[in-house]
Amino acid sequence: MDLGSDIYRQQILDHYRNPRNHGSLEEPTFTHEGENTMCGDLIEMDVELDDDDVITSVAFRGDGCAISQASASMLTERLIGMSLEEVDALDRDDMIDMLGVEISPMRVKCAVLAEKVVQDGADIHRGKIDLDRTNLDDS
Amino acid sequence: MDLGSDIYRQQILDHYRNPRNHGSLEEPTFTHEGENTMCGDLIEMDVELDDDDVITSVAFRGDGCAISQASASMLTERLIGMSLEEVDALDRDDMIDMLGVEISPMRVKCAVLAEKVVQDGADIHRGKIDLDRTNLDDS
Amino acid sequence: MGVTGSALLDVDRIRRDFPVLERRLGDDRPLVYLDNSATSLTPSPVVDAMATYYNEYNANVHRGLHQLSQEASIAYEDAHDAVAEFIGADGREEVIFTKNTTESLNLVAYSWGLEHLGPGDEVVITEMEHHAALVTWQQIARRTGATLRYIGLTDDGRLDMSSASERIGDDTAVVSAVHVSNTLGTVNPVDDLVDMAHEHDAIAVIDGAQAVPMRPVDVGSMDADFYAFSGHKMLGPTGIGVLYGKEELLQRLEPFLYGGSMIEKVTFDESRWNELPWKFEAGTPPIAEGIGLHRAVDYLESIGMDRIQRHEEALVSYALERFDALDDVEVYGPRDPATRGGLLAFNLETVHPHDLAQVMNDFAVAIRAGDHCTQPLHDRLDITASARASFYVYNQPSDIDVLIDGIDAARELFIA
Amino acid sequence: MGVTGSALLDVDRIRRDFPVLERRLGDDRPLVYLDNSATSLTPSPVVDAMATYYNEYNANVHRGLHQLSQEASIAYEDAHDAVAEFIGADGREEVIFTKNTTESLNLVAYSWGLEHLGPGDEVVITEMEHHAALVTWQQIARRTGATLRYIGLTDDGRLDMSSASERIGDDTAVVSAVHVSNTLGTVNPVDDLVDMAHEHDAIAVIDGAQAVPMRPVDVGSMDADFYAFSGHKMLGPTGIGVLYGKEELLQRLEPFLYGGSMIEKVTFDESRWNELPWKFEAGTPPIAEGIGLHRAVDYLESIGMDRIQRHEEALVSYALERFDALDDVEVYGPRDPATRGGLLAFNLETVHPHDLAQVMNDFAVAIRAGDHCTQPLHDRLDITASARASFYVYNQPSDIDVLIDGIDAARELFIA
Ligand SMILES: Cc1ncc(COP(=O)(O)O)c(C=O)c1O
Ligand SMILES: Cc1ncc(COP(=O)(O)O)c(C=O)c1O
Repeated sequence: MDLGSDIYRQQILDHYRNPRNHGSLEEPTFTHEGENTMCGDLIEMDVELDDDDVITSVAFRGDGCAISQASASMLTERLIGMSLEEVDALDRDDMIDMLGVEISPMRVKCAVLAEKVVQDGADIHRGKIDLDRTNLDDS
Repeated sequence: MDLGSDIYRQQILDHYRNPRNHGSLEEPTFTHEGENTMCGDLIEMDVELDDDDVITSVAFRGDGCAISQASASMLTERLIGMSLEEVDALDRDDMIDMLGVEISPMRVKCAVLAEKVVQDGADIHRGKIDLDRTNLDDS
Repeated sequence: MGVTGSALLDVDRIRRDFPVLERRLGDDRPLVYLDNSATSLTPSPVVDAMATYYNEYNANVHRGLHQLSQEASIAYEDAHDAVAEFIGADGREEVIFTKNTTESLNLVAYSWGLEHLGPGDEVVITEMEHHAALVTWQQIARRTGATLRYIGLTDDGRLDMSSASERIGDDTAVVSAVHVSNTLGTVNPVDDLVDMAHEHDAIAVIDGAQAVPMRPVDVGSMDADFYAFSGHKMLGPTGIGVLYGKEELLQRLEPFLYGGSMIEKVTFDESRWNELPWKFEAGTPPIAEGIGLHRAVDYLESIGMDRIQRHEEALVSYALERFDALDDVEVYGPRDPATRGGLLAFNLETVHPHDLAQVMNDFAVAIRAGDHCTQPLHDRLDITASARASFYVYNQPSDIDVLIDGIDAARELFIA
Repeated sequence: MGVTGSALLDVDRIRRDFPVLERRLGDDRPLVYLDNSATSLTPSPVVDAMATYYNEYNANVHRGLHQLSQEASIAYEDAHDAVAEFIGADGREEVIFTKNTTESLNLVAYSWGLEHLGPGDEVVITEMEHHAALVTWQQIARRTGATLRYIGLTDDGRLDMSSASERIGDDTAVVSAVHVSNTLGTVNPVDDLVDMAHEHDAIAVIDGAQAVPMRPVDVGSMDADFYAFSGHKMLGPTGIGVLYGKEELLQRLEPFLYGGSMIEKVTFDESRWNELPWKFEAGTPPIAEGIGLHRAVDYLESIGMDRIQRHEEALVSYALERFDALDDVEVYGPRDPATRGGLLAFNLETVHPHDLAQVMNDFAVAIRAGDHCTQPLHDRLDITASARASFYVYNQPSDIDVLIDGIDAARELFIA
């Protein structure tokens, strides 16, 4: 049985079972939370910036399906060292590429939740938007 | 072309073109009117009774399709000499038999309008029901 | 025969897609279907597309995770995109699938009307409205205390635009007008009506049930706020209608029907709504019907709506020419084929339209007789009923010849 | 295998009528369709009956005078009679065709609710209502100022009847309850609920979307005032639902949707309504869908609803037995197969239901994962989502074996 060849590639399963940067930061520059009500996926992310607005550390916690949690874990690894401009430039295709598997249209929201959370968090931090929490179903 | 073999039998056409007992009575015992709103058929009938409640004369006027007007004309011929009990006993099948042709379900209302008008008129006359005018769509 | 051949479609080829045209009726005569304004026939590709859904990917939508549901969801969502493009809407957010034009108009009247109308407000409609709009606005006006006002007609059955200017004013909250009248055939100047509504900050609701099947329609350039039509009149299945609405209006509008899949989040105490267009599609939607409608749109586009419009005009033109030669027939509506849709309501003196339709049936000609759901218009024309012949892509000039033969036979039968 | 063979239907023979069951998915595995509570598959006779309408007597109804319209009208009206008989209604007057259960319930809430509800009135529903009833009554209560009250549940997922006695009282105007829960599977004591409602002069509205497909239903003996269900869950097409209503209630009720064919007489100023059931069917109705539903009813009757109920019980019983052997699976709802419908919602510890459904899809098993349109019930159970397997006439014990294999594989994949 070769389920792994498809959506649950070893990598995703590994990140799901052993999430990287899981937990919270002592003194985050900003924290933001988002959900995908339809699926019940939840991601909360802490981000720490240096003086040049480059991400120095990041941590997340959450609840939900493998795609949402593994993509958050994978994203945190890539975020470190990124400037907020680079975060702004992330898009849906980056997330899907990063996961490295085919994502059915029904699950795209699971795959992009973590990206939206960090982007909205960064926007709020810079005063660009005013938002309590991200809700993917609103978009 | 044999259209006449079907619904527009010679008899019906004859009654439609030359309606019997058409017009009004000088001193009707009762008058009643009814319509078939959906089709726009209209029949008004005057009836004169003797002391035993037997119909001595009858006249009608109206507007509408051949079936409604011809069946009214044919019915007036049969009504003369009938007691009100006999009128009560008339039903839908009597009307269809009288027309002598197949009546499609869509046109049954056209065929029974005259019958309903005389029956409702007789009922009102005897105080059995209270009604302004017969409306087949209400039934 | 007076018909410009080049204006006509390749009817022989089109007819092969409509198996019902092989029906023979009565005295073994081939069916001549001239009741298209009531409902169009349905080509095999549309019937097949629905059968394929049932036989290959039968599932509920709303993004279930299993393969069949994914396929059905994508097909159903694609249908919205196809319809949006067909009518010039900005995207699927503006295209709500309902069950018919009637529900589409009720949706607007209930959701928009109950919220925005009150005493002092005026609802302006036309004397030629179909009951779907007329009765609905009449009743919603009654409930809200708003006043219903009618735009009158000219003697030749067009909208009286001076009456329109009088009726549409600062108290007008909504102007609701039929695009192509299903009785008079009149093509109304909807662009002007929309402009007049907007000048007075009213919304414009257009009933396109007879327009979308017959001619190119672009809701965007028309600038209508809402636009309603039915699948079954444009080669699609029964059980589906469309309501186009401007996105910003739909965003602000309260939902109409409540239930599954129109919500985003529900608790025992309150609910939040889903995104467009799903906010207005409660419960299991017409899935097979949406897929069928998509196929119908493809079919119409493969012919070309411009060419369909020319075909309709050519048939109406020929029919008017033949009717003109009969002096006991009265045809309602404008005379110019370029300003009317492909339908003709008429009366033969001395023969009741129901009798005419029945005689026609003996000729295997399907026409409609009655009030065509425009009773007040019939009152206005001082008639109780009329006969109506309406044409579509599979009709040909010889169908009109058979119609005229039937009229001649009926006259003979009833007057002889 | 723990399944009483005699309780099962002749599944091999039935499966031949469902071409979609020949689909092979993923790794060339045969489709195992366990998403019947979302929508059932559709047998060829139903698809064929609709194609026959389109290919042989495609026409609008409302008693047009031509042959095709006569045939379509009779077929469409007969469909009402067949459905009336199937559910024990008194006649076609009591059977309204809508587009789905959701519209049926909205019809009652709008037409009856907006007229009868006001501050001080109470609407009593259950904590296990589907959004179709829950959101609708919640919003209509909000508009009218009525209060919404919920009947609570027992720990094993049945209605708490002592809570029902407390909630239903003299202020109760309507009791609306699901017959068979689409999440817990619970078969509710609707006869008792109807009696309790009537004792307090309230009306009883029953959501039978999951009950009518699975078991004999007699609305007459139940004495429900309104009863709603959908065609697409009982082998019929999408795009059609049913609202049963007691004739005397429907007579007094104001119409919901306004338009053609629900009227008797219209003038510019006012309208009178048509007779039942047409008063509640505005516009062109779901004609092909009504004809398809008629055929679905015939199909179900040819099997026998008693036998279908026993088949469902046998499958649920076997599934519960297999689930019981897994100690990391939680099944929601009552344990006794005789008091539940043919569906099971469950969760596997450690595997999110969406992931489970996706793994199942690799096994060609179609299950649903999500909130099944009962979000408040899920909150009450303290879960965000669940997986659900639901059975119908073409399912067999081996389908459940494949389901269990999928669960085992998912566990291994995610926990290893
Ligand atoms: C119990 C129940 N009620 C109502 C509905 C809604 O049915 P529909 O989507 O056909 O309107 C469903 C189906 O999802 C259901 O299971
Ligand atoms: C102009 C017009 N509006 C509305 C309708 C109603 O359409 P439907 O019956 O599909 O709701 C019709 C069709 O009869 C129509 O011709």
